[in-house]
Amino acid sequence: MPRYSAFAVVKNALTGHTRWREQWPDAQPKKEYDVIIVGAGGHGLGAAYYLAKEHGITNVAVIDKGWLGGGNTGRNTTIIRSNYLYDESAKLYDHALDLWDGLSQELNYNVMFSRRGVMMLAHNVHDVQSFQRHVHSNRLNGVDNRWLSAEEAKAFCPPLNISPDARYPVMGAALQMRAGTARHDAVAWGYARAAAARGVDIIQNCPVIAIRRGPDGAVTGVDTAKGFIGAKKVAVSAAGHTSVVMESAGVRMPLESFPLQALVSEPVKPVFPCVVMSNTVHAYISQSDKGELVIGSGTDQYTSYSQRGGLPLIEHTVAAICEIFPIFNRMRMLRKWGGIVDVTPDRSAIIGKTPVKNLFVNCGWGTGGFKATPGAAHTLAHTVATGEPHPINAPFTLDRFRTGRLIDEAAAAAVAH
Amino acid sequence: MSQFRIPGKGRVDHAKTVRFAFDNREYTGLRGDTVASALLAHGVHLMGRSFKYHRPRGPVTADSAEPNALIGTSRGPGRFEPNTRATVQELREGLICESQNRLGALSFDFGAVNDALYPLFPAGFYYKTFMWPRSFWDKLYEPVIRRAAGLGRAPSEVDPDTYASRYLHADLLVVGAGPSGLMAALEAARAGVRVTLVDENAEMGGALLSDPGVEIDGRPAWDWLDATLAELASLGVRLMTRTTAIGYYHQNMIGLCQKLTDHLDEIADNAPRERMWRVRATRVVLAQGALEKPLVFHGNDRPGVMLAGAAQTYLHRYGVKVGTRAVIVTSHDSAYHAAFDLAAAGTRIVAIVETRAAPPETLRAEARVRGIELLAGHTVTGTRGRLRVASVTVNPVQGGRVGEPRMIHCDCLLMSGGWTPSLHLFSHTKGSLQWDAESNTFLPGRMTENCHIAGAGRGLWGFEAALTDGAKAGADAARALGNEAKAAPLSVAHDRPGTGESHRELPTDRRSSRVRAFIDFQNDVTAKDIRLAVREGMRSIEHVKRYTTNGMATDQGKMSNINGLMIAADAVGKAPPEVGLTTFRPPYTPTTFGAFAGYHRGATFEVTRRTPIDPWAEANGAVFEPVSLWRRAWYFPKGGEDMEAAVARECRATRASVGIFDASTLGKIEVAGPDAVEFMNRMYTNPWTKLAPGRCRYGVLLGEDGYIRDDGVIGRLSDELFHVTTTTGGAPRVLNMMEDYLQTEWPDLDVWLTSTTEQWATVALNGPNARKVLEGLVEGVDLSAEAMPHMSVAECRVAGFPARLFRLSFTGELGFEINVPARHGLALWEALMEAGRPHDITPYGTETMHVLRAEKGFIIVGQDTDGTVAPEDAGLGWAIGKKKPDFVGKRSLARPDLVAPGRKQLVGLLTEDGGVKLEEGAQIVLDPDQPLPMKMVGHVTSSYHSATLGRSIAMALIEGGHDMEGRDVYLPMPDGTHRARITSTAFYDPDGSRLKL
Amino acid sequence: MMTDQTHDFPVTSEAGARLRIEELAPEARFSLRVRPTNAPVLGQALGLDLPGRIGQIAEAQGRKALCLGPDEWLICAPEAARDAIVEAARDAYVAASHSLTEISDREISYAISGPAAQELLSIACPRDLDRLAPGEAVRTVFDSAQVVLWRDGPEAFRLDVWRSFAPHVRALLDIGRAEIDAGL
Amino acid sequence: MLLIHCPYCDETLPELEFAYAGEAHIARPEDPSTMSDEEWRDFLFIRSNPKGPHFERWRHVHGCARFFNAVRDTVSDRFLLTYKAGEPRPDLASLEAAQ
Repeated sequence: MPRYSAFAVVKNALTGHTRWREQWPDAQPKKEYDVIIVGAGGHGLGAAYYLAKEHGITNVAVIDKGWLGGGNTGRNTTIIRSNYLYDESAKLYDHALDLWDGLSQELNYNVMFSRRGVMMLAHNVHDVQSFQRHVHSNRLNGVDNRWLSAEEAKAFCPPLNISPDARYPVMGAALQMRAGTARHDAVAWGYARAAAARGVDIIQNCPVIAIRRGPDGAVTGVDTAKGFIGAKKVAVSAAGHTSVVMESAGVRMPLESFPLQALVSEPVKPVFPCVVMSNTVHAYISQSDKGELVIGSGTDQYTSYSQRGGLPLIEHTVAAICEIFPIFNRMRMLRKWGGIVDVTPDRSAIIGKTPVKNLFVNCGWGTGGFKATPGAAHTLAHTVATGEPHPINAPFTLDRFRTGRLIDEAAAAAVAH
Repeated sequence: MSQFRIPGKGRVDHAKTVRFAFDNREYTGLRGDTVASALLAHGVHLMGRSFKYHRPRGPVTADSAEPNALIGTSRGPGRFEPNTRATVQELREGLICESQNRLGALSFDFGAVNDALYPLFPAGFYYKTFMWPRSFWDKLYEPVIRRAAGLGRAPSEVDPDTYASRYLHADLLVVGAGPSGLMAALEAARAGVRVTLVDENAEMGGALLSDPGVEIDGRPAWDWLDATLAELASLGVRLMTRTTAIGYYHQNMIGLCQKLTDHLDEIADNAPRERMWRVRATRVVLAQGALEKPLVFHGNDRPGVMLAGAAQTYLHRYGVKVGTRAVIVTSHDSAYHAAFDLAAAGTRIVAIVETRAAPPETLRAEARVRGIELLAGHTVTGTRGRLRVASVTVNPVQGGRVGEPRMIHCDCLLMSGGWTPSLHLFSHTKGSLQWDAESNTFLPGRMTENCHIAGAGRGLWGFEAALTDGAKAGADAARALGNEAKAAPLSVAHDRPGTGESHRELPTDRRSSRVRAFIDFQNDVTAKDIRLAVREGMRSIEHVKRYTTNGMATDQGKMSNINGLMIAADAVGKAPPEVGLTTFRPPYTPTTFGAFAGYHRGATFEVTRRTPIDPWAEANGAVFEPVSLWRRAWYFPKGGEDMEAAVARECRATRASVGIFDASTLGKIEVAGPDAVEFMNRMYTNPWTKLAPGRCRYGVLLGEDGYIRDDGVIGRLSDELFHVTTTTGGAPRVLNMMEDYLQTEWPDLDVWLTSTTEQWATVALNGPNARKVLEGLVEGVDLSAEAMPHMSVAECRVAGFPARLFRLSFTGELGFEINVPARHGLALWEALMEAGRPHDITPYGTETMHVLRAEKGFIIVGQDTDGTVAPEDAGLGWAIGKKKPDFVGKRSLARPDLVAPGRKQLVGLLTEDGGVKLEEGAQIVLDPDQPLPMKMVGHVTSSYHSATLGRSIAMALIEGGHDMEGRDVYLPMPDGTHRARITSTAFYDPDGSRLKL
Repeated sequence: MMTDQTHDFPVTSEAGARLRIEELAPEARFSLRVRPTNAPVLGQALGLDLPGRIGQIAEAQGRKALCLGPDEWLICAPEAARDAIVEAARDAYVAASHSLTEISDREISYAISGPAAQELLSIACPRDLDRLAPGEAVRTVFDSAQVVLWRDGPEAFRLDVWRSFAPHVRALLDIGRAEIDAGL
Repeated sequence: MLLIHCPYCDETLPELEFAYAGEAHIARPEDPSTMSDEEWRDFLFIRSNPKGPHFERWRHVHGCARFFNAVRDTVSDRFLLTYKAGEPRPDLASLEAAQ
């Protein structure tokens, strides 16, 4: 794989950029693989990369019903942070954050991870209690997160309205400085290129129809639009479509898929230096490197695979943004889109083994999967390769719904991811 | 009058001049002009700079698809907005405009250095660079990249304008008031249908406004238009101009954004700037016409290069010639008409460069008559001119070979690459698009909504075709609505039908490395970038779009998508539909945030619920806190007290004498019916059967998962009537949950639930003197401890009002809660204040309430519990009816993790130093000397300074806490580690003797 | 917000009485819940023929019964009739168990009338008001507030709003009226 | 914003009057104490989440206040049918045939 560098760009400029090669081949399926990963998003492609790199398993295919990175990887608001409350979550997301730190160099692909800081606003006494609990827990877990007064929050993010007369006054904020954003498509492309360079097949436009199991119940492969493909192990990392794929293997999941909407404004000159999240009013905002304000909203109330979403929710989200940042009232919305997020009862992910032998699953990321991408991929690869949980993903079992040992970030703090 | 404005021509008012400024220079235009038409009338084409290379740009369209001519517009303080389309913004007196994305002057932009270095910035270059050395990313590369962001500058002041919204229900909504839309609306309205017709432009007519020579039913186009609009109005059709259909949502809900004041010289008081309409239409006709495609050749982005249809619009609508020497380059018949009309208006048409070898003979003949040189079978291989096109290079093409170049001088180059149906709204419905190989366009396919598409939107061309098709769509819609309708025939004279060919890049004799043929003008995406993306493995159009940013500019790909797709498909070697078309996403054109927010701003952003006693609290200096949708009095500072001092005073006064508290926000539910007690037994953990009428009990409500959801005191008023109270925030949730079980699981129970939260105002009176204050006001009940013991309820009169009187206590003091009909709440409060005067009655707020209850170890659901706490964890095991076979959540309490040792349990916590008040949320460890990450065993849920006890107190959830009473734990804080001892949560009067007064 | 406590004076729109918004004086109101099979018993006791279709209103001797749900009626009466209604229902309880809960103070009511009344309601009510006939009423929403919306005539409506939501609803109505007055 | 037919009001009304209430036909067991941990988990948490027709519950919370059932296609978000609580689960095949 030719290395990317500024030098390579200059050199290729001399030949009119006609000599760049494809970043990953458009593979056709082989008869059998050691591992098939269903879903070519950041998580699936990343898991393939780590399987190849860290476990030497290269006879791997990543299969997607559409084009790679076309699901939630390419549709989210790219917020990356790790200031979660529970030890289990903090460890998982902080592991991801550690990997984010060197990811561009690791992949030789600039994913533009920007440590611009993520600030979460507290609007009432309950928020203050909850976020301070986060701050203290994070501090003792070695996770960066600190408490800001309203004035400090305003200094960090000048467009913020901290008037005490606001309907939702800012009573303070939790700031994780190491957190930020990344270029979502580049994450999928970078993993795809690096995985393909190590021999992984990336098979696009190939819907998986069913997971096939042998007489002993173990997985034998997948039926796809391009025919049956054998596999010793199968890992499903299909986000909103996980229930449907797992159902075909006879595994019913504690998941529901909801529409999630996001939008961008027209591009403007730099005005917004960080990421701000307000869980109380359900709005999340940052400014992209193109200058667009990137704004995320909550999920619609009903399950859906339509990727449409309703107008009232968007109206509410935009109103909330304008209430917190009144100077944006005359900005214009450029485009709005929808994704499908798979949500578990405790709003935490499921990563690991399933009741079916050699079938693994990575799902339930809800609205927060992007930030976990390297961590989820890395620990999923470990579990698939060794058949055992990684210490970091061990608590995120499917079995916790039987025992009641939930990791309920949402219940604990009414915090969206 | 400039040489470019034709006196008397167009739909502008030549008698009314309007002054405006662009980049600090004063100009005049005419009423009815857009900024673009007014500037063009002065010969100004240069209106902006592109995003990446800062190339000079002028308007390429005359409509909302404009990618280039974006300007900042302002009208006084707070009324600035960036990225406004100069081609859409109507002129108003005193309008101030500025160009964007330039370093220095518009005519000399230092940012254009990027243009010279363009070989270094191909599509996706940033993914390959800026990685070394790693530390440079944070400090150098990323800040530089971020500084380059954006086009215009963001507003910096609060918007003084207001925005409105409306719901609208229509039998038929017609989007687009061109020939098709007008006819659709007309036929449907004639059939008796309730029609709304909208158009994004300042006036209706669409293409008719740019083609006045057409005759319809024997009348000139504009006469016919006037008559049609008059008939529509007389039929009661709602006609809305300056109204953009921004999105097509589920089941024929269309969002419309109507601009109300941006074009007005003066803004009336209370006039909203824009209004968002949420229309629900039984049927929809989409008559949005077609978008003209640019041609793709080297230098196609220079100011003065414009779509031929746009030039025709500037001529006929605004009376503006876009140049004096024009060259036309086209692959479609329509551009000939623009050429002929311009020629008639005095622009010299130097040549028509026709990419087709054999254009229609009629057009050739017409060109010949006018003395216009027609270069059929030719290509354009370049343009020249620094800030404005000065010449164009054309070459013959024969058998695929590009012949010798010829340079033609001109001051404008008008292009047409044919037309593509505007199917954005249809695409929002997830309707399928079908590729039409003959016309090389996507046409509407399978419909998912009750909608019709008419005219150029489905590939038809020419006025007769569009009018006829619109009439048919209107009649079809009327029939679908159950009305009788038949489209009347129309006759059209001087029609301008036409056909054309579709192209990728035009053939060229230039070395490919030196060709810069733009596809997405704003984002500076060239044909070469698209081919590079495909070469690098981007085989889906979504990948190509994201890698090159083609189609992601503020025109949302209206100019670029189809050209990009044709070239990508060619590079991939597949048919266009196999490469796909990126999804069009709402809004159709960029839409003001304020219009989405509507009335939800400031005081009306969201409901603020206030109690009947709120006015008294406000008048008496209360500080408020938001609690769910309510605002509640937090504390009542006196004479410059801070919160701590006020709360300490309120606490002391209540414990020493009597305090008064507004508890009206508590949720209240009337549970009534023969099966009321059975229902209560099933819902709440507690047993209710033996609770006597006239008595109360503290109830705990779980979710089916076994965790605490809500709590409150519940009074039994009679055998078959309970007065249930809930937490303030929990009231709607609890009622919903109860209704759910009642309606769907136990519909056989004869019991009914009614919310009475707002029927009653509730005042809590607490303290040793509470009875003394109340006594004189109560009629019909004996308040003595014997007759009315702790946890009892009675109906009586208080201060002359009918009341439900509870004796209960959330403070540990003798306490009463008086419920009176809400209209009397304030009067009751005032009567109690008056009666309490001899006892120094002290009003207190939620903070004091929290402190007093914490001193007693009473929990606040949501603060001391967090959705993962079961009753035993919270020390509420006593509230579980052990003998009950079932209640909501009971089974979950037996799940493995809920019976496992080591669960977090609620305990009291006393710091070693009573002067230290712990932070709520502080984490607890057993070993303070361990390294990070530390093993945390719990956290502080509540913490206060207790004036009563003269020290701090806290409650905490700690793993296995119930077995750890007396043990010390540690709280490592940034400023040092605190030691604290685990205690019971009952800090004050643990045996409850004060309740027995 | 004293409008919570007292009823204010009617305010009419400047644009020639196109709109009149008036807070109404309190009356006696009850939420009646009873199984449909027992509804006639309660109807007889209250002197009203309880309507069976949601949205329908029965009226007799100054009392009104609005059917809000399959087993739910809103009973409105002059304040003087309050005690008689409570007593009549109590007497009927043995024959037909039910819940009659007084809610006279739960809602504030606004009368909205004039040629622009329907347009004013359309600022925040998502229902198609053309389909609400005079003499009918429904429970619906006005912005984020739940309301009971009565149509007393082609240009006459009444809104019952939970007391604490009333100032918000009133504020929106006032904004809407000012906007209609501005003529845009 | 969806349009929803309330089977009690017999009117098709805007979504704003309704609240979604999760999957339908998951009846609370008669005697939860007899259920295994697995069965109880299935009742509490396991959902079919189909891509296609979905049996679900809604409440006409700002209207007649009734909970009712619906079949909605989660791909198009279009309702195939709404019916009163307690009515039997309709046959999907005949429903789809009727569409």
